[in-house]
Amino acid sequence: MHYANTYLEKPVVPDVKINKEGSVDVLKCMLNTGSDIYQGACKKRGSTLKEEYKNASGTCYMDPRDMEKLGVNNWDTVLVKTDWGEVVVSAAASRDAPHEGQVFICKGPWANTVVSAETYCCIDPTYKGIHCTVEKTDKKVLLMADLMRKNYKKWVDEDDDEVLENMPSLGELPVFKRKEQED
Amino acid sequence: MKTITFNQKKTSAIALEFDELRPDDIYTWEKADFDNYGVPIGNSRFPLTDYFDIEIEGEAESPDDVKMILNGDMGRVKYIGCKMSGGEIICNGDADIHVGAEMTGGKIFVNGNVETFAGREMAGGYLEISGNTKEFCGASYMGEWRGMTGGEILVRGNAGKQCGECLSGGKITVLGNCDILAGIHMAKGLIEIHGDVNRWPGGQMKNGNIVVHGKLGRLLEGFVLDEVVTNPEIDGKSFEGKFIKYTGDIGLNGKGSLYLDAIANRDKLGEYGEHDDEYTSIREYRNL
Amino acid sequence: MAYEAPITDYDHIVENCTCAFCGCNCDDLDYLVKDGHVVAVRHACRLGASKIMEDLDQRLLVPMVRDDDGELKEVDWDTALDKAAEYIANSIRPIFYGWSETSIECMKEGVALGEYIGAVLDNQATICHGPSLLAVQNAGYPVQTLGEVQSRADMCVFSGSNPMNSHPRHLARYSVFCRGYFRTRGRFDRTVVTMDPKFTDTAKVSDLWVGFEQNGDYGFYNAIRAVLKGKELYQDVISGIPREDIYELAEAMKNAEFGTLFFGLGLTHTLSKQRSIDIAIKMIIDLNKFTKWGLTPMRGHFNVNGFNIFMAFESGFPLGVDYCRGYPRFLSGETNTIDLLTRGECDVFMVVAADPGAHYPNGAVQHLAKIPVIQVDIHWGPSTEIADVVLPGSFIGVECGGTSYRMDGVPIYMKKAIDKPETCRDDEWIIRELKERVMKLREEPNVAPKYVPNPAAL
Amino acid sequence: MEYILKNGIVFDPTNNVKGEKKDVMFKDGKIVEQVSDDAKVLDVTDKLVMPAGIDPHAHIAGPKLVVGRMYRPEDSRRGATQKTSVIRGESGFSIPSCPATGYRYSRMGYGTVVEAAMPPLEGKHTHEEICAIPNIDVPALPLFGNNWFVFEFAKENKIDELAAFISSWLKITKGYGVKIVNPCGSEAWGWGKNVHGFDDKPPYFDVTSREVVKALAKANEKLGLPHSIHIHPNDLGHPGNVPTTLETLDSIKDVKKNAGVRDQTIHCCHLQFHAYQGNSWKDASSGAEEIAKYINSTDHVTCDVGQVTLDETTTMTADAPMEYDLYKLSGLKWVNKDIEFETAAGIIPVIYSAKSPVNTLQWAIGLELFLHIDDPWKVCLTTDHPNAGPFQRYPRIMSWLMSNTRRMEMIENGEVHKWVNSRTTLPTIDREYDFNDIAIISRAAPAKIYGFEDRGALTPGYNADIAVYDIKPNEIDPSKEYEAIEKGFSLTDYTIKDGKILVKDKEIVQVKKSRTIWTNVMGLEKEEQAVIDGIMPFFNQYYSVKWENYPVHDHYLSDPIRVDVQASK
Repeated sequence: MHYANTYLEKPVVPDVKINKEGSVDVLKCMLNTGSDIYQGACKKRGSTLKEEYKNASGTCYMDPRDMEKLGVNNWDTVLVKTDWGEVVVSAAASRDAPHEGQVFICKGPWANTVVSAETYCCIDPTYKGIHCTVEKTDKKVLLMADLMRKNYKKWVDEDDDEVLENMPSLGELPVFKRKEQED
Repeated sequence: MKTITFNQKKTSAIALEFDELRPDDIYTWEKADFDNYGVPIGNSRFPLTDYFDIEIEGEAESPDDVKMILNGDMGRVKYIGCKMSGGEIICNGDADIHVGAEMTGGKIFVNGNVETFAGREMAGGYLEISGNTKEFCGASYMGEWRGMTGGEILVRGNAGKQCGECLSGGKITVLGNCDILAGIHMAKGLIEIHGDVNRWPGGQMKNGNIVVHGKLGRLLEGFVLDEVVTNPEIDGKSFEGKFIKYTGDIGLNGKGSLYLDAIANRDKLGEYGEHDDEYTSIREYRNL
Repeated sequence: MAYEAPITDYDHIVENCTCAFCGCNCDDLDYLVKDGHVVAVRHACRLGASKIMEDLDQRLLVPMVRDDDGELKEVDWDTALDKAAEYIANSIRPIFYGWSETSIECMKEGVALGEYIGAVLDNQATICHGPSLLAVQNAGYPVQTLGEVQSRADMCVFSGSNPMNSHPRHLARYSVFCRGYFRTRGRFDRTVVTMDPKFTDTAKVSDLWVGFEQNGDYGFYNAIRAVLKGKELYQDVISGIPREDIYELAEAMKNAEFGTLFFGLGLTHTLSKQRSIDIAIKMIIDLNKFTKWGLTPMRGHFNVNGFNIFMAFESGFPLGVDYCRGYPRFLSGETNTIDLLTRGECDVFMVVAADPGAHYPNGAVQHLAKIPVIQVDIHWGPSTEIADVVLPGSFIGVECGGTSYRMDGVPIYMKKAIDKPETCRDDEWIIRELKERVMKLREEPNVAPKYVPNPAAL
Repeated sequence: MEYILKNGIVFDPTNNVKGEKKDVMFKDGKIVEQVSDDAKVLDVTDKLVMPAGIDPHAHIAGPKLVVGRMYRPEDSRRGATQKTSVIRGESGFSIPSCPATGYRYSRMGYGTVVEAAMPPLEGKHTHEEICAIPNIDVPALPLFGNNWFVFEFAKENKIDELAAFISSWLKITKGYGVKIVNPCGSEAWGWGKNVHGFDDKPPYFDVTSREVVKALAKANEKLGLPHSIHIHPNDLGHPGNVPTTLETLDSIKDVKKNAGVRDQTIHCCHLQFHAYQGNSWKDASSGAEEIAKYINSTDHVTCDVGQVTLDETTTMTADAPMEYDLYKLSGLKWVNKDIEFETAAGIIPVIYSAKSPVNTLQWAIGLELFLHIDDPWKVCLTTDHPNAGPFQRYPRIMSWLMSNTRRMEMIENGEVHKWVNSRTTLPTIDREYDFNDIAIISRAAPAKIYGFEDRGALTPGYNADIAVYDIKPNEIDPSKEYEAIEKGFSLTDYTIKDGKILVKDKEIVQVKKSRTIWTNVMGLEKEEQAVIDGIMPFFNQYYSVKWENYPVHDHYLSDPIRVDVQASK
């Protein structure tokens, strides 16, 4: 059957070509999280295990000038650290630039790792306006299921994040024991 | 005088609710009453004696004769002294949210830190916190425009955001620092902050007084520089030193006063700050 | 995206379906159906279309229970429901979270179960517009239906909101581009202002972009209010905006014939939380002394407003309603989900049509990793990765009918277009089944909670 | 199941029963003349028995109520009570939650409450809330007074089309009658303006409120609906609004009544708010006597009072501009809700204080209206819940009406402001209501005004809606024992609804589902279709919902009561 297609492997981002090494190792930034259309479409379609979600949600949108400072190109990986955690995400040029000194990660498990759970008694956690640092890294961005396994360790006995990161991936499809498998 | 001592036996992950254990409720209670009492935890009740050893000494004719001593970590005990009208509660350890909320009389001393909403909508009495407290100290209930209407809160440590929200009377003293928006929506009363203030005190205030002895981060546009005053008398209390007095929040024709220590906040005065010893008032300086 | 030929191979069209994505609840969608599947959607935006054209790979089709190895295992409905009911019946501080992507009819069952067991019922407002509701409680709520905006508004202000990304049809259908009775030239008859620290896609189509600094929103609105009162500003730059621009903006707002403010999460998630909205609402109220102004919170999920409305008429409080003491109560910081989780107070968590795994901060999800989590949803998502029991529901507005409330409070009946997968059940049925099973397990009649000793759960 | 209420003192004004000791029998939900020996006997010897109460004007369900509850948690927490094995937890004082609303009306012996303002666009919401309210039957009145289609028909004086429009909109919204709120004023509020007086026009519309009201009254009578037009006139709450009110009432004295079930052609709600003399609050005084004189001299007008109860409450009305005026006085928190092409609404919290001269004046005017209008059949007991006070205060108002002693005590002891002496005639009135009068203003008259033919009386064949109060009418002196009166009317010994015992000994023992009552006009199907076809282009272009989503589907009604009316052509 022919379905209308709404998949999009990667969000469309402006071209950036950075050939130089970066001038700084660690960039101090203000982190905002929120939604954009790629993340929204992918999440609500339900494609959360897929590469597409990883690219839509696990991406740090940066001002090209900041990218130049760090020496990262579109879809290189960066490590974002805050007081609340750290996460490896892809870097990409922001469609909303210029906003030097501000980075944006769409909401999702990746952003959640680094945002503050403090509500200050006002119901909502603080998802926006968080001080963070961004640095270049060689680590890869984890798929959603792998990231959940690493972050929350609900079903693994392993404590070491290094080990968890390098465990076999849970993949892009649901993993569960089907009835017929038992029989 | 009847002294009732609660010695903690174990803590609970889910908070205990102490709203039925005010001096007003328990001044007549005997040992057996405590033994039979189930304290609300979540949607159930559990024997209070699972969590506390209760010791009772003396007799009480009225709630005023009661002295409740809570020993242990009360970080998961909510509503201590909530709605009490008399007596005394001494909490030796941290306390959870809503300590002294809606109290009308009596005294509460917390020797430790307190969570949010300490002294919410207090109408009378005295609450002293030796450590820090978090957000909404002396604030109002959601949507309520009449916050604390009387009584006094003393915080020896720091207070969190929105301290004294909708304050409509009474007095809050913070010996440490305050976070943003202290005295927001304030209508009456006095907030005295001895430490520094992050930003925006007195947002949308109608009336009342805020005194800041430390340094203020950022001031709202709604506040108009009124005068530099020396040794002012505010709310019947005299203060020593020089203060910059602002009036606000002008956005709603507010008549509240914000006093900033003139030495710590010299930068707020601009050029005048460099010459303030030479003039008796800012008016005089402006006229020159 | 490459060009795609339109879908021509379909059996029939179902007209006037309601989009189950954002708070716009566009009720003019046409579904193209073939062999009982929606193969294409007309009139929907990218978001709506992609939700309705769901990812079947990740559709939850069978009930599952986590086994001893920590792997989800397909079970029959009875087993899964019994397991979930057992968790709930033994809970002391359960939270039933979600509800914003299901129908009012399902919430009715949910509130009955929640009231019976003494649970906290909360919805996604707890991570999006919760502060807006607190602000509404402090300042008021001058709203209008979206048709009013369409027909009258000549000035639309989007603050901390990016509808081009999160409510793509909002501008076209209700607020900016559409032609209204008094605004016959559509976009040309309206002034559009975007207030956002970023030059967002919405800012790009606006006449004016006010890029106030991050966390500076309270100071900015305070300055506008002062200007509206006729006060002169003494700082040259307020929250990153030059003084002159603020004068100009205030003047423009005063001179509009009918203005509306749409605000989003940009205001609720920042430093001053509900106070940014509180003062924005007060600014709107002040503006009514000069001309007509209203506002609308840009609600995210299609029924997030519905839950707040529903809980308000059932219990008197819009969100974070705690039934644990046998009567409804609500206190921010005490009965809302994030605080309960970060304080580690919850012992059983049921998520209905929501995804806390995807949207809660780490600090809150950490607690979910320690307690039983029951998931009622249609897709395998981040929450499934931490769920102990998974109950596959059905897709409101596509596979099953139900009521929802648009962001402006207009009720919409979302009709059913196709049949649900055979192995799934309606959300309403699932929650009702759970309620009955929980009641059976808790033999006690429906009375005020008293001794139910269950220290094991602590 | 058969029951017999034995030896009660019955007041049933419709059947001219004034305090007779007699038995009331009912079977299978209906009042009957005779029951068998198996009937269950409920002994109510010497206690006050009346038909269950009917509230002709209250705001209990709908979009503005819900916003009120959402934004006033400080009110919701005031009435919180624990659930029991029968009832759910309650919350709220002036705007109780839906379950609490039903329970509290039941405890007061009420069986039917009219929801007085339903915006058609959000009719589904209103009905959804009605379903959530237990124990009472709720007819809802859709709003017509600022509807653009109505403006068009009224401007061109197309009464036939307007009649067809009303009849089709009653079907669409499942409404009972025609409600008009600040005609033309709420539309003007779309631009932040208001209309002043009865002959003002809203911007962009060449139609006056006089034209709208007259057209709606004519159309209403053309259809012969069971209820007359139900009007909230212009200039509510403004000093000096008496002329507007009188003009409004007088404007339709020539409209011929076309319904046998009722006597009036116009029902004016919360008349107290429309009876202020003077130019500003400084020199305001009571206009109650003048208005009462008019009502006494005519027979086409009925009213309810909207008595101020001197509590902290929440005002909510479709008269949105007036709410903004009130907001400017109090500066508390303001809700406004404009509904496209139909209406608007406003809400603010209000504290009616006996210390305040204005509030005292309002309190006195309400009582004056009750006492100056000679015929109790023309006046109903309301507080315009929650605008002038919550409905739980009805018993207190009854005690005021029954006791001149209490009224004078309040005036002389300074419990209320001294304006009561200088600006009102209240201190000069010594009339006291008796139990029969109370039964009229709280049951019989509302039933008559709404044309109910199944409730409001203990006539055989009627619904068994009965209230038994713990008051012994033959032993009590209401004038002196006003406290006992208030207490007695607050909690019934029995509330019986459709033959089911809902309240027994002051406690709710059973809960039943509410039902809505709506009017179905028959015989205009073709005309209705023509009207709908005519407005469809406008609807499709400008409404923000699809036509398919506009009507209240049957899904939103639980077991509705349909009142069929044959339209005269």
